Amino acid sequence: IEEALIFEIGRPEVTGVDLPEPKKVKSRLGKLARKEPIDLPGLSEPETMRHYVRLSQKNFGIDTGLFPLGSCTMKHNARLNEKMARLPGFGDIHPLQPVSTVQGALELIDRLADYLKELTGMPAVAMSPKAGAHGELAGMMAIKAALEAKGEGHRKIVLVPESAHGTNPATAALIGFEVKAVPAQADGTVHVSDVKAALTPDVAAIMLTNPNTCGIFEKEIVEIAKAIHDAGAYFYCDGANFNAIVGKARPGDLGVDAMHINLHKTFSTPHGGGGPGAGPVVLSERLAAFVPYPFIRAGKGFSLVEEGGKLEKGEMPFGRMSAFHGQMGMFVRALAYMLSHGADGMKQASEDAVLNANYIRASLADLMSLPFGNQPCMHEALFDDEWLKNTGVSTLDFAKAMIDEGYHPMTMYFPLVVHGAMLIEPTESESKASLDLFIATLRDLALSAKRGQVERFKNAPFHAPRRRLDETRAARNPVLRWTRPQAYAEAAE
Amino acid sequence: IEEALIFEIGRPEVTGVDLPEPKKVKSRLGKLARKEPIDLPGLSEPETMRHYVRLSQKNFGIDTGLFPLGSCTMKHNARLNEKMARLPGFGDIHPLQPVSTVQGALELIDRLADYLKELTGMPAVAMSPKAGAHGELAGMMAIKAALEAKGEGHRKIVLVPESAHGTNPATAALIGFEVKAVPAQADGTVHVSDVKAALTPDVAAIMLTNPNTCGIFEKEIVEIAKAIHDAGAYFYCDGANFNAIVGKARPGDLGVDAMHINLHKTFSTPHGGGGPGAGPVVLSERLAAFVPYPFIRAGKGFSLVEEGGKLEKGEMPFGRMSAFHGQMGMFVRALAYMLSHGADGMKQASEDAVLNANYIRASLADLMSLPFGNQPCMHEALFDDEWLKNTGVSTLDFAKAMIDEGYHPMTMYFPLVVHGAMLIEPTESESKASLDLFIATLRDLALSAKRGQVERFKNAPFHAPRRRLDETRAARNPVLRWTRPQAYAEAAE
Amino acid sequence: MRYLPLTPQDRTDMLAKIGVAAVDDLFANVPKSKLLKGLVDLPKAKGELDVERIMGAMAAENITASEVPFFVGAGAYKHHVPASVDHLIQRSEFLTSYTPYQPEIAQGTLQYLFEFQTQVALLTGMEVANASMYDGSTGAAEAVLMAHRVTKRRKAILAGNLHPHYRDTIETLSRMAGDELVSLEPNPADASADLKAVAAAIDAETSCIVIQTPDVFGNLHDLTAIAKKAQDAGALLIAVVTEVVSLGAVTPPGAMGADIVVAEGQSIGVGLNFGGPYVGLFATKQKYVRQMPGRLCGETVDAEGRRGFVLTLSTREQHIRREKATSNICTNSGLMCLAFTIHMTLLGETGLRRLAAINHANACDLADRLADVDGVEVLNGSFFNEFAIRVPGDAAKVVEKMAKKGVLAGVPAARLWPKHKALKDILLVANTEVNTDDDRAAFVAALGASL
Amino acid sequence: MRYLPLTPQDRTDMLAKIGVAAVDDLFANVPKSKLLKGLVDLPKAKGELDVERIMGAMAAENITASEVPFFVGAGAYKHHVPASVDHLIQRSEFLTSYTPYQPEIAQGTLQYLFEFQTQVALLTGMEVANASMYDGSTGAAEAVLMAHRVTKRRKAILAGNLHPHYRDTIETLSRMAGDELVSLEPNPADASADLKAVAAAIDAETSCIVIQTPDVFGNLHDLTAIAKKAQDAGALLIAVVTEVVSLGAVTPPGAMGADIVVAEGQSIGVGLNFGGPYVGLFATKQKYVRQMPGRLCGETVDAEGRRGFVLTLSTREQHIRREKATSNICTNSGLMCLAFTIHMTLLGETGLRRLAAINHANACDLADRLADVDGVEVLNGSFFNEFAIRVPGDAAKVVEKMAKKGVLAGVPAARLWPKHKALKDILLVANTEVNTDDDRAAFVAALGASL
Repeated sequence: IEEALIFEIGRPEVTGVDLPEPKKVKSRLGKLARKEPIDLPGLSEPETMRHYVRLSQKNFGIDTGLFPLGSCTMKHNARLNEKMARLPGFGDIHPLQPVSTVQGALELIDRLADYLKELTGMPAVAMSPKAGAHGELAGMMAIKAALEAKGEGHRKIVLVPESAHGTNPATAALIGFEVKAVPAQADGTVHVSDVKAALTPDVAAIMLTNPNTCGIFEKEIVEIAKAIHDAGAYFYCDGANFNAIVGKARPGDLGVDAMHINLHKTFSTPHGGGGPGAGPVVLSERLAAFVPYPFIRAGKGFSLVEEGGKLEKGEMPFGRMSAFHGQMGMFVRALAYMLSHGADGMKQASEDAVLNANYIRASLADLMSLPFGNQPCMHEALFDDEWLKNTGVSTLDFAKAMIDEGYHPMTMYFPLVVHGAMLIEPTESESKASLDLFIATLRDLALSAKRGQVERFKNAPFHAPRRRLDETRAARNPVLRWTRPQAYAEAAE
Repeated sequence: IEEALIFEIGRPEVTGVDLPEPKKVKSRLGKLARKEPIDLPGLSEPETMRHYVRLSQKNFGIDTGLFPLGSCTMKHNARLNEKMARLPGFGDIHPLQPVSTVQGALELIDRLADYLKELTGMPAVAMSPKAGAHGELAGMMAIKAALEAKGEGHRKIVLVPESAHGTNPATAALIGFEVKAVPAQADGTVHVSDVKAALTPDVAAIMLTNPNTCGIFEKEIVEIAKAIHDAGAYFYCDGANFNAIVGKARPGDLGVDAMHINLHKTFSTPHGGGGPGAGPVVLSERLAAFVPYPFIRAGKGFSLVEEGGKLEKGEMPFGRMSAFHGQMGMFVRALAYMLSHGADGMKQASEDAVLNANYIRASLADLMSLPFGNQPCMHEALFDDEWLKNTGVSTLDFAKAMIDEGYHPMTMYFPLVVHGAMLIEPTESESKASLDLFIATLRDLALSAKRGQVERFKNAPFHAPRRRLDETRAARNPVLRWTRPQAYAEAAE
Repeated sequence: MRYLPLTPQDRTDMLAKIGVAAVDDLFANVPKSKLLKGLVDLPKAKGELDVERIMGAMAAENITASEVPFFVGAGAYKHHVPASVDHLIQRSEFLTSYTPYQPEIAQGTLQYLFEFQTQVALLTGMEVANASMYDGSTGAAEAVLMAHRVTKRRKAILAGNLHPHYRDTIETLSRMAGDELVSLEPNPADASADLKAVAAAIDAETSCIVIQTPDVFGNLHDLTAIAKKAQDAGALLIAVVTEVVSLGAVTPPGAMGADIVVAEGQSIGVGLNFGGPYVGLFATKQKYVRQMPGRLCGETVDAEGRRGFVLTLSTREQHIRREKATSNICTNSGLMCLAFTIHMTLLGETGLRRLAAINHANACDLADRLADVDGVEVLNGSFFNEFAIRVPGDAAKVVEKMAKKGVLAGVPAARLWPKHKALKDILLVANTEVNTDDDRAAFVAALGASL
Repeated sequence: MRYLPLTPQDRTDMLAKIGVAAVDDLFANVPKSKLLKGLVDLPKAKGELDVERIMGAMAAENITASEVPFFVGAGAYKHHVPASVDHLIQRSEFLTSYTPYQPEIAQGTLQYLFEFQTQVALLTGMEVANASMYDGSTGAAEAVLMAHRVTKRRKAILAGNLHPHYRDTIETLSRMAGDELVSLEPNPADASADLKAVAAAIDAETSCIVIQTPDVFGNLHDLTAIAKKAQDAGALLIAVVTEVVSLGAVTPPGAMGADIVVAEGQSIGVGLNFGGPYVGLFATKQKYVRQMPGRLCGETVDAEGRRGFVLTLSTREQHIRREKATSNICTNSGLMCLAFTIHMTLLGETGLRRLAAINHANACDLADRLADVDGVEVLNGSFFNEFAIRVPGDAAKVVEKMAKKGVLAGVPAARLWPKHKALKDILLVANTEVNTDDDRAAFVAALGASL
């Protein structure tokens, strides 16, 4: 069943919201009162419900099946967290209410901040960044501010491994850093010797993901941190994969200076089809002074420090990341997650995530190729397409064939350093039975590919709301909005 | 994708609910402490979510498509009503709390009762019946109580038209009445002459559905009521189809003595896959005295009259229908519906429901046969299978083929008085565009059947979670629960 | 009007297609004089905001179970329901579907009903269960009718410690149906006397005996002996359970020989809801299945041989059998079954037994605390999560006083037996996993101050 | 642990399959000394009931917008969101899905993004819109960067009546990126002076001017002339809207010549949430589309020729372009887009315009009432649903006093411009459809008593 666009089925005179007559008043809109119609379609409530329910049926989510998207951490989204975020005391308060009327909200943010600090072993955290990339930006801004405060504004180079998320170089470049690549070695990790070789006096920082995007813990991380610090630079850690080590190891203990935390990955706030995220960034002693506005100060009650507010000695906020206090709704969910799991549950979750990934690795290693050898991985298992050579099946084909088996594909072609990468992250939310079924399916597909049953892959998916979509066409002549069909427009004249 | 049973994937040691250690106490269970395991499987929360989400995907609902189930009134279920029912002030109060602590709840029930009385033109209502059939039972009990109070316990006959819902005769029989059929005439209605002919001195009541199950308003209803009353009997009206006339005509004005109201049909409380319902029964002056326990009395505050409570003059409760006060959760939803629609909206809803049904009738009348001629219907259009004669397609086949087109079938083979009946009730919730598409689909199917494309029908549905299911096998050797497969049980020993 | 998709133009176009001038032409069968001219005397349509204000104001007039120390039970219990349960039952595909008459597109509903039936059978220790009743009390009344069908006798005996509202529900139906009924007197102090009285009343006309355990005062009963006595006399034992969580801790009626088990399932997955909707559990022996009331879901296969589920044995039901049906029920408690099944699946064996253990332990703790209060006596020899206490004076007044102090203390026996003066000083007190030590301390303090 | 499906036995079996003895063998890359021996210093796992108690207690410490007469705005507004919106966005298929990288099984997300983009373009009067930004303020900062890319200049001019938090957000990013910025001074009393000052500041280096309408004091601005002036100078006009409901009543920036429109979409479909998550709207002209930041959804066809949607122009984005990307954004506000789109679909043309009319009328009513209060002056010549008043004395103290009387009166200008002593007596007051006559009367009364 096809579902039309609202513009095709809606009518401007229909509304799904009943509103009373406005009071009769003298307008204060002046000559700016709207003259032209907006041309917005309306639907009654039953039509709206059906339209969006039917659209939802064309989607795949964690609740509908295994979603092994490496680096994206599609773990269970508990409905308790949704319920908590909808408590009026959190959801129905305004960011600019008098501080005396939102003490509980400030307490919640402060509590979450404390938990994040404890879990990372870091002394400070900026809560306001709105997503992972925004947290990266805040972290790199803090580094820049620190350098400037030390009069070392000349440090312009940021070292980034080739395997890094694209956000890392993009973020560095955004605020004027120059990006210099660091290689990874055959074991998939960055070696301290390569870092040292790159460490010139104008290096501001290194941006390293750990566990890295190949799913491997950087085993020389402590040495790398030391080398960086010895060179007067800072260590930014991309926290996208923090979920592998929560409760097992603390970035602060490893020498990290700044790390953003994707609450929607590590602490399970829902991905919601692409957001909202939340990206608090924890900061080491060396950067703690630069936490941006606004921040919370606990004392007798909680106060909110905004621009112009009284600063304590040494506090040098570098500015502001966004209009208000950050993603409160996500804070509530993340704290509910932490309280629910507890110190014990979070550690167990990390272990189970790693165990699940290794179980998949070990169960597929005989059929699919591992670019860095059959060594233990962290929370995700990275395969390449070496094993598909000469089968006529590509990583993309393989991924699309998974759809027909009822699975969301893994992350494809990332990290870029691995050819035809397939990055599988099951998370701790999957049961062994679920993994066994998934493994069996992947083995069946792999054998099928090796047997040359190309048809099963080339035109897959066959059983999805859509067959393969023409992305080239979309990009060549972008149609980014609905417009009234010409014939219709003419007929109306 | 198949979804296993919880008994096949669950494990007794797994739980999706975290509970603290119980206190250490001296047990008071005595020798009745449970000794044997229950053998209940458990699932973690993520497994549970996925299991039931996936089960839901095998279902069809109003929100997913047109659901034209005649006599069942599948209208829009507003989510506002769900939200209201979940206000803690309604959802989190106990039926036996002190009456002083539930004044708002009693007020709500009293308000709903007033609205029902106004809409039906009746002076009294028993709120506690839990579903339509339960309301029927309450209504017939009131009639029985009234007869006994008058010393007319000898009246044992209840007249029921052949077209009635099965619940009518079942209810009458349940409390010792004998059922006598009244015929309907060629125009689909019951004629007063036939009623008069059946009216012997031992007739207790007539049970009539109006609009009747053929979707036609009983045009002699006032005369029938008069004849019944003249004979000293009572007029029970089955209110299943009240939704056609809400705000247009009042049963009380027509001479009805008792009528149950399906809140889940007329006032849109969700059907929920088969309940819960709610079946308040309105009562005329002649029956008002017999409203069962418990009932509410408004005065200075609201009081609840239960067994042993102080009765006012003339009150003669006939007993009790169930443990507590009725379906509070449904009351809240129904009142939210009424407040939202208002007097104007409810009238318009009835008109639109009738308009939609007639639009379908008029748009299909040339292809499909109407047992009572092409006359206006009320809220549902009744076709028979005359037009399918010699096509090799049955009503059942036709219905199953609708599934492949994305529709829920209409009610089939009911009412029994019409051969191969197809009873289509679109309700007021469907837009004209939706009806036009439905009509076009039905026309296409009808032409297909007439053209002899039997294959499209005989084995339909092709595109549903299941093909046709073997109901005979289910009934012959009923398997009503899961049992551990034998082999497994042996292996475990 | 937000719920009505038709526009005035649509209506005009549709009337034209139908071939009538005005919508009232479609109401031609309604006698002219009876067609309402204007609107009924109710308020006009309101937006969401107004409806929320009106209903919110009424809701605010009630004291909720979560906002005070809460000990009210007697057939409905305050338990914590996981958030995922309420989320799942609101999914459109469950919420807005109908009774699964078209099984090909209702396997979701049917499979959970099959899971529900199995869970109920396991819990009660019985062979089969149906797809639910309205609630426990109506289920009990249906059980008596079923026993009459099975035994072809028409006399039921109700134990004195059966919940009085269950008794009244059964009595009303029995009286109306012309059946015989023996209702025994309550006996809070000597619970075993109640079973003895039932045993003494069994005779050759007896169709069934109805016994609740834990009974309305909270006492647990071993039904083994009386089951045998009833069955020897050709009668059935109907066991009633109003607190289904108890089955996680006590021997189920099925293991003690019950022929029919009826339970109120509200405690699992369903909120208090001021009395409804609830969900009645109904289980029996395989041999009686065709006399069972209510809907049944059965396993079968589809045309391709895949397992599937359908409603079955509908030849017992009203829409086929009409006046010969086993009962007049057509709606059950579908959505509440789902809530029950999901919550029970989350609990599993481990969770349910833990939950039951906590309930019991908390109740024991309160009983111990109350035993120390001067003038208060705990009456029960055994109990699960509810028990009866005797207070000096009028228990109803004590409850009112305690309510004013912010503690909802329980159900005074006088509310359930208004004519039994001897029960005036008795209070039923329930204690579940939601009650904290602080709650119990508040109970003791408020009680002490209200005597 | 309810969220973790593995049993101890599962773990043992899996370790055996993997071929290691203990789970810590999988953490071998972590330096031994850095592997935590015990648990971090946080509380242990808690059940739902406990979590609800802890968080419920914190929630109860806040005064919510629904429980008092509420007039706080300045960039976030209290509106009523229909219940169906929140229901729909919680559906598993929306809530638990990811960025639609696999379009074949993400058409639900993609189609609503396409609907969203179209609605935003229509509302703002622009040609194209993206699939959302984090919020209005970050969108504004991105707009400035985009203008720099388009014009290849690096100097932005910010109007003085731009929301100070937007200004600070832009300033922070500009400073860090090494771009030039001119921030003008606020001018509550003579709003047209602000535009004149902007016009005067435009020079040949200017990349863009950033003007908010309604501005932070609520004044409406005709941007037609200044748009032309900017464009003549080779600069872009970035129009900022913090109250998107206003677009139902006023001429949209697109119709006045804006090159980029950035808006905060929170008012439609999204609650107050103490500041987030919100949804930034971002619209521009077709010719600038390849310089636009953020995700874009485009129409295409599938292998069978059926219409479908995909993320497109991703060659602008960080995961392809890395350090050459148009922005570093990867997450947008997907679920809030959905909320916005559903609410906007429910409203439609008729509903949105009615909603805007009510907002305006209510604000006019309050302004009229306040004009009658001794010593209080309404500063605005024009406004939509928010305006500025001058009170005798310290507005922040007045707000505190009014809060104690149960009225949340608005935002004192001093909170936004702590260093501008001249603004100390100014209060920003917003008024939406949720405010009743009683609320406004309460405002007037509380204000009178707090001066």
